[in-house]
Amino acid sequence: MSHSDSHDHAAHGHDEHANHGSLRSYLTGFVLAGILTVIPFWLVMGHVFQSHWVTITVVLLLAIVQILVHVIYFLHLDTRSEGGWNMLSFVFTIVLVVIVLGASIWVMYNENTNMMPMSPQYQHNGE
Amino acid sequence: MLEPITHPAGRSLLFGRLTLDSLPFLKPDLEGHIVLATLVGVLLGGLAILGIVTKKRLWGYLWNEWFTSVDHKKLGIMYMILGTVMLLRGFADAVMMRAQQAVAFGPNMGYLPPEHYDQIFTAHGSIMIFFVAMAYIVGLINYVMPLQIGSRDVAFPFLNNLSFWFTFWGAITFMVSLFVGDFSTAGWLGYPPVSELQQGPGVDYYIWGLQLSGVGTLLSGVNFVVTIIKMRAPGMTMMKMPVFTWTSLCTSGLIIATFPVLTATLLLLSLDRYVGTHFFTSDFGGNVMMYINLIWVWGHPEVYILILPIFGIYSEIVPTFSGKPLFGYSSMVYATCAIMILSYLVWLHHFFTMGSGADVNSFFALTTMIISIPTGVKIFNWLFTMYRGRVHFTVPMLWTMGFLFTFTIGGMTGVMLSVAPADFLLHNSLFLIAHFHNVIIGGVVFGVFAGVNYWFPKAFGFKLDEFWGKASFWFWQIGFWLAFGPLYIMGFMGVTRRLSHFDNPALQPYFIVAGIGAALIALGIGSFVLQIAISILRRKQYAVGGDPWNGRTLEWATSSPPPGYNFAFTPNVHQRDAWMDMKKHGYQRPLEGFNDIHMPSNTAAGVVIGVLSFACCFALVWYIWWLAAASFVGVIVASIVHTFNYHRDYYIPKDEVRTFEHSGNWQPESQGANA
Amino acid sequence: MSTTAVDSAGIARSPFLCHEEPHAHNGTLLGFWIYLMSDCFIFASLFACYAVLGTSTAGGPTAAEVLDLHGLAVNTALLLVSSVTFGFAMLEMARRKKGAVLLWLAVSGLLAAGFVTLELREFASMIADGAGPGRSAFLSSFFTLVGTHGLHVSVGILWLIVLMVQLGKFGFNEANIRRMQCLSMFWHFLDLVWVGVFSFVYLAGVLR
Amino acid sequence: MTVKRLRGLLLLPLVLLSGCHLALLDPSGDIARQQSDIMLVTTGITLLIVVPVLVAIGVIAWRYRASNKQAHYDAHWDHSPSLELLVWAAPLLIIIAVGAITWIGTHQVDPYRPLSRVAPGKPVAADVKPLEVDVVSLRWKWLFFYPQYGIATVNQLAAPVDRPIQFKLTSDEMMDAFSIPELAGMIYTMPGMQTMLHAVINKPGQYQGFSANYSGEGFTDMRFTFDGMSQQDFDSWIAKARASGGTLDLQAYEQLRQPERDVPARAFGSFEPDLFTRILERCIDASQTCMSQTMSGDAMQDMHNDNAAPTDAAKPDGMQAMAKSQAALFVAHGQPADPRASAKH
Ligand code: HEA
Ligand code: HEA
Ligand code: CUA
Ligand SMILES: [Cu+2]
Repeated sequence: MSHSDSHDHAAHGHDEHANHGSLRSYLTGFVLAGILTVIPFWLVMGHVFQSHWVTITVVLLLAIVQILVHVIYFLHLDTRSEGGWNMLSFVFTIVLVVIVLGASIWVMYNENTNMMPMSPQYQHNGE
Repeated sequence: MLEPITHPAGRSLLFGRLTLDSLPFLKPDLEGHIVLATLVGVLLGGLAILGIVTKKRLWGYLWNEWFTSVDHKKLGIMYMILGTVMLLRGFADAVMMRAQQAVAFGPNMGYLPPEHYDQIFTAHGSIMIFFVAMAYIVGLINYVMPLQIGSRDVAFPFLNNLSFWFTFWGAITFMVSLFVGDFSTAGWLGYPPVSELQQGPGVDYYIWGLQLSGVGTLLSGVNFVVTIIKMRAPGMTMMKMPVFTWTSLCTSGLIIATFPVLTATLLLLSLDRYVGTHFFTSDFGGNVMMYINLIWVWGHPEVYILILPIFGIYSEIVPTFSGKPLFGYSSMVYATCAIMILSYLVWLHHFFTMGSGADVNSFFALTTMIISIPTGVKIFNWLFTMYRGRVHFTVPMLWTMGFLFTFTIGGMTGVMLSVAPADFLLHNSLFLIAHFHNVIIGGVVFGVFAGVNYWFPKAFGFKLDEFWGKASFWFWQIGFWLAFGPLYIMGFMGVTRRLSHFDNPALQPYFIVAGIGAALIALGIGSFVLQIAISILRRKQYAVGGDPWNGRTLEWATSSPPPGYNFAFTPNVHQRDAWMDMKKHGYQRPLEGFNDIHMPSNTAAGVVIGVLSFACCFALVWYIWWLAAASFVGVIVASIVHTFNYHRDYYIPKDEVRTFEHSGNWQPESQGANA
Repeated sequence: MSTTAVDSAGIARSPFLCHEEPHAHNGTLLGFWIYLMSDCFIFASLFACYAVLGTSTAGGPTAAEVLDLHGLAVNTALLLVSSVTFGFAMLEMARRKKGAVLLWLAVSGLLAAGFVTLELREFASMIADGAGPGRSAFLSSFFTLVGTHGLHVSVGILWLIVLMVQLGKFGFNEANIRRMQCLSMFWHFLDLVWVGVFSFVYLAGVLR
Repeated sequence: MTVKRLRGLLLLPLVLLSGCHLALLDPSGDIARQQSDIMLVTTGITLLIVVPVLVAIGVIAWRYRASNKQAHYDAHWDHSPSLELLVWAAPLLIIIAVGAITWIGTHQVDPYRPLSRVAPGKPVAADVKPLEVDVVSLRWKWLFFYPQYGIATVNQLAAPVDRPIQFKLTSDEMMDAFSIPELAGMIYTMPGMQTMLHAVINKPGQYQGFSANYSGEGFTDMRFTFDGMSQQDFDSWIAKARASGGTLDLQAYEQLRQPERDVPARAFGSFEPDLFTRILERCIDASQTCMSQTMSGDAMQDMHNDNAAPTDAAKPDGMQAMAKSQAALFVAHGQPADPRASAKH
C-alpha cells in the first residue's frame, strides 16, 4: 500500500525499526558461515574421526551453530525488531519444530524397533 | 498392490480420465437416480437464484460489494454463509448415516452399500471440520476481532479476500465430487493404505479440496496474527486485550504451526498416488505409521484450533450477561497459552494401540490429561464470573450454560480415553464417536450458536427472536443427548465405528433412539432457520442500536451495523473492557471534527486467482494435464500482474464520515443498559 | 463526571479517542517473517520423513552410494555467495543506488540459477542410474526434501526477476523497498534451510 | 472393593435395559479386566471433581439469576489469589492421581509384555508354555496359525481357559486392529510389521472378535468368533481342525488373500511352515526378496561402505551384534521372551 501522497515513507524508511545490517555484518557472517561449512565437509570427506556417530553429532552441532550465524548476520534477528515479535515467533517455531522432529523420531524409532522385521526384537521372537 | 496410476492408457488428451462413466447421475440404478434428483434440485435452485439475481440486477452489487470486497466484516459474513451451506451438506450426510444404522440389522442390509456409507462418513467428517467448523471460526474471528481491537480492517485485506476464495473453492471441490466421480472412502484423515489403494478420483478430490482450503486457512492465520500484533488501538496492551482476541491469537498461532504439516503430509500422499513414490506404501521401505504420525501432528492441534476461539466467545458472553468483569483474566490468558503449547505435545493419543512401547504411550497419556488442568481453570473462571453476578439468561447465555454442562462431560470422557490402558478398550469404538461429538457439538457448535446470537445484532442491527432461539437450544440439547448417549453405551459393548451393518439385533433400539436424537437436532436446526427468518421479518420491531447488551468491549462502541471504516476515530484504550470504561466515564460520541479515513480498495485478484486454482485442482483430479498446466501458469501470472498494481487504497472523505456518524444506527447507547 | 473536553474550535475531545489518526504500522515484514516460520513446518515435516525413512533403502542404493559430496560443495558455495551478494544489494539500496542494486540482484539470481541447474543435473543423473524417487522410501524422501528446497529457490528467482523489473520501472518506492526486504528474508531463509539439508541429508546421510 | 461396587452400580441399570453385555465393564479375560479396572478407577477419580463442577453449574446459575435480588451482587469482584490458586491446584491434584495410575497401568498391561499371572493371585506356572497364535488380517477376514499344533483357521479362534496366549500379528495389505473386547485391548495389524499381544481368557464361552480399524468396504463383515474352552475341548477342537484336512500352501494362500466379504469360518489341517514369516516379510511372491534379507543386504552394503571409510567401529553391524546378543539371551533363558520384558523381570 503506497500512501506516498500523505507522507513520504521511503524517505525516512518506515521500517527502520528493523536492522538492515552493514557491510561488516554481512562479511562477518559470510566468513563464519564459510568456516562452519568447510569444517563439516572436511570432517566427512577426510574421515577425521574414528566413529561415524561422533562425526554425525559434530556435523549436526555445527549446522545448528551455522543456522544461528545466518539468523543473526543475514536475517538480522534480534530482540528489538518488530517489538520482539520476530524473536518470539522464532523461538515458538524452534520449540515446536524440535517437538515435531524429536517426538516423531522417538515415536517412529520406538514403533520400528517394536515391529519391523529387521529389528532385533523381531530377530529374536519372530521365527 | 498399488499400481502406478499415471500411465496414459485409456485416457484422452483433452479430458484426462474424465469420461461419461464418471458421471454417476447417468447410471440407471438407484444411486444414479438419487444423484440425478439431487443434481436437478441443485441446478433448479441454482438457476432460480441466478434468475433472481439477474432480474433484480444484483450482479453488479454482489460483485462490487461482496465478491471483490476486502472488508473484514463482509468476508466474515461470507464465511458464515459458506459454513451454513456446507452444514446442510454435512447434516444430510449425518442423517443418512443415522438412518442406515437404524435399519441395517441382520438380513436387512440397509439402503446404503458399504462403498457409499464409507464415502458418506468421510465426507461428513471432513466437511464438518474443514468447511463448517473452520468456516464459522474464521468467519467469527474475521468479523469480531478487528472491531474488538479498535482497528479499521485486518493487516492484509486483500489476502483476507484471497483466503476466503481458497476456502470457498476448496468447498466446491468437495461438492463437485458428488456429481462428477466419487469421493474418498478413507475417513476424514485419509489413512493409508485405503487412501493409497483406492483407485479413481475420490481421494484426489479429498486431497486437493483440503490443499486449497488449507492454504486459505494458513493465510488467514498469518493475517490474524499480524492484525492483532500491529493494529491494536493505542493503549491496548497485550494484557488489556479482550479474551476473544487472545484466543484468536493463539488459534492463529496454532494454525501457522500445524497447517503446513497438513499441507506437507497431503503432498506426500499425492506424490505416492501420482508419481509412484514410496512414503506410505507397504513395500519399498514406505511406512504407513509415518502418515498416521504426521496427520495427527496436524490433527490434534486442529481440534484445539476449533475450541480455543469458542472459549473466547464464552469469555465474552459470560461477563456481559453476569454484569461483572471476567474472573481471573490473567489465569484465562495463561490457560489459553498453555493449551496452545500443550496441544502440540499430545498427538500420539490417537494411536496408542498402534504398537508403541509403554514409555511412549504413558508419556503422551500424561501430556494429554495435563490439558484438562488449564481447561478446568477456564470452566472454574466462568463459574466464578457468574458467582456474585446478576445472570441474565438470554439466548447466548443459554447456549453457554448448555456448553458448560455438556462440555464438562465430554471433556471427562476425553480424559477416560487419554488413560492409555482404557483406550486399548475404547479406541475406535462408538464411545470415541460420542466423545468427540460431545466436545464438538457441546463445545464448538453451541459456541457458534452463542456467538451468532450474541453478535448478530452488531452485524445486522436487529436482535434474533428469543422464542425460537430457546426452542432451538432445547431441541439441540435434548437431541444431542439422545443421539449420542446410546453411542456411549454401545461403546461399552465394544461396538466399533464406521460399521454399515450389524448382526446383533439387540443393538437396534439404541440406534433407533440415536436416530430420534438426530431428528430432534434437525428440529433444532429448523428452529434456528425459523429464528433467522422470523427475525428478518420483524427486523423493525427487533431493531437495536450500537450496544444492545450493555457490552464491555470495543465492538459495541460503534454503530450496528458498523460503517465500512468501523470507527470514525480510533479508540484510545485505558483499561480492559475498554467500552465499559468509556461508558463509566460518561463518554460522548463526537459529532464533529472528523478526518479523512484511509481504506484499502476492493480488488478482483482474489476471485481470479481462486477460480484458476480451482481449475488447476479439478484438472489434477482428472489428470487433465494441459488444463492443470495452463491454470497453474495462470495463477502465477495473475499473482504477478497483481503486484504491478500499486494503487490499493483510497480515502473516505470526512464529509461522508460525518454523514454516517449523524445517521447511523446508534440510538440506544443509553437504553442499551436494560437489554 | 464527563471527561470530555472542548477545544478551541468547539470540537469535543475525548481522552478515549485519537483525534489524530494514529501512526499506521505496516505489518508486511512481520507477516512475511511469520509466513517463513510456517514454512519451517513444511520443511520440518519433510526432514522428519527423511529422518525416519532415510535408511529404508529396500535393497536399493544407499545415501553413501548415490550422493555426490563434491557437487554438493559447489552447490553450497553458490548459495552461500549468493546470500552475501544479495546482502550487498540491500546495502546499495540503503544508499539508493539503483544500478548497483540491479547488478547485485542479477549476480545473486545467476548464482541461484547455477545452484538449481546443478541440482537438476544431479537429479537427472541419479534417475538415469535407476535411483529415482520411486526406487525406495529413502529416495522418495530425499528427492522430495531436496526438491522442495530447490522449488523454493526457483520461486525466489522468479520473484527476483519480477522485482528487478519493478525496481527498474518504478524505482525505490515504499512498496518496492518492502518487497526487497521480504525477498531478502526469503533468500537468506533458503540458505538457512540449505544448511540443514547439506548437513543432515548429505553429510550425515552418507554416514548413517 | 470399590471397583466392584462401582461396576455393579454401573452395570445394573444398563443390563436391565439392554439385553446386551457391556463387555468393557465386565470382561472375561484378565488383561481386559485390568484395563477395565484402570478405566473405572480413573473415571471414579475424575468424577470427584466433575460431579461438583456439574452441581456448581446448576447451583450458581440458579442462585445468581438476575431475578433473584437477594443474592449478593458485587460488580467489581474479578480476582482472588487464593481462589485462583485453588482452580489450578484442584485439577492438578486429580491429574496427578490419574496420571500415576495411568503410568503404572500402561506398563502393566503393555501388550508386548508376557503375562506374569493368569488371574488375580494366580501366577503363571513355571512349566506352562503360552499358546502361540500367529494372526494375519486379510481383506476382509482373519487368518490364524497355530504353530505349536500345525493347523491354521480362518475366522475362528479358540484357546484353552487360563492358559496365556501369545499373539504375533501382521497384515496382508490393509491396516486393521485385532480386537476381542472380552479378552484384551486391541492392537493394530500392519503389512510388513509385526505387533504383539499377550492375553488370557478366564471364562469358557463364545466371544466376538473383529477388526476395530476401518480397512475398506468389507470391513463391516470382518468378524470372527473366539471360543474360550477347557483343555479337553481345545484338544478335540485341534483334532477336528487337523482332521478337516487341506493344506494352506502358497497357492491356497494366494486364493485366500483375494478380497472377499462375509467369509465363513474354516480350518486347514496343516500349513506351509514359513508362511507367516513370508507374509510378514512380504515375499509370498517368489520374485520378491524378504525384508530381513533386504536388510541384511543393506547391512552388507554398510560394511562395504565401512571398508571405504575404515575408521568406523560402532557402525550398524551393531544391529547384527544386538541380534546376536539377544540370541545369546534366548539361549540363556531358554524361553522366547520380549527382551524389554525380560529386562523388567
Ligand atoms: C473440539 C474438539 C475436541 C476437544 C476440545 C477435545 C478434548 C479432549 N480430547 Fe478429544 N477428540 C476429538 C475432538 C476433541 N477432543 C476428536 C475429533 C477425536 C477423534 C478423531 C477421530 O479419531 O476421528 C478425539 C479423540 C480423542 C482421543 C483419541 C481416542 C482414540 O482414538 O482412541 C483422546 C485420547 O486421549 C482424546 C482426549 C481428549 C482430552 C483429554 C481432551 C481434553 O482437552 C478435555 C479437557 C476438558 C475437561 C477435562 C473438562 C473440563 C474440566 C474440568 C471440569 C476440570 C476438572 C477435570 C479434571 C481434572 C479431569 N480425544
Ligand atoms: C464439526 C464436526 C462435526 C459435527 C458438527 C458433527 C455432527 C453430527 N455428526 Fe458427526 N462426525 C464428525 C464430525 C462432526 N459431526 C467426524 C470428524 C466424524 C468421523 C468421520 C470419520 O469416521 O472419518 C463424524 C462421524 C459421524 C458418524 C459416523 C459414525 C461411524 O463411524 O459410523 C455419525 C453417525 O451417525 C455422525 C453423526 C453426526 C450427527 C447426527 C451430527 C448432528 O449432531 C448434527 C449435525 C450438525 C449440524 C447440522 C449443525 C452444525 C452446526 C454448527 C456447526 C453451527 C451452527 C450454525 C449456525 C449458527 C449458522 N458423525
Ligand atoms: Cu509514516 Cu513512518
Ligand atoms: Cu486429540
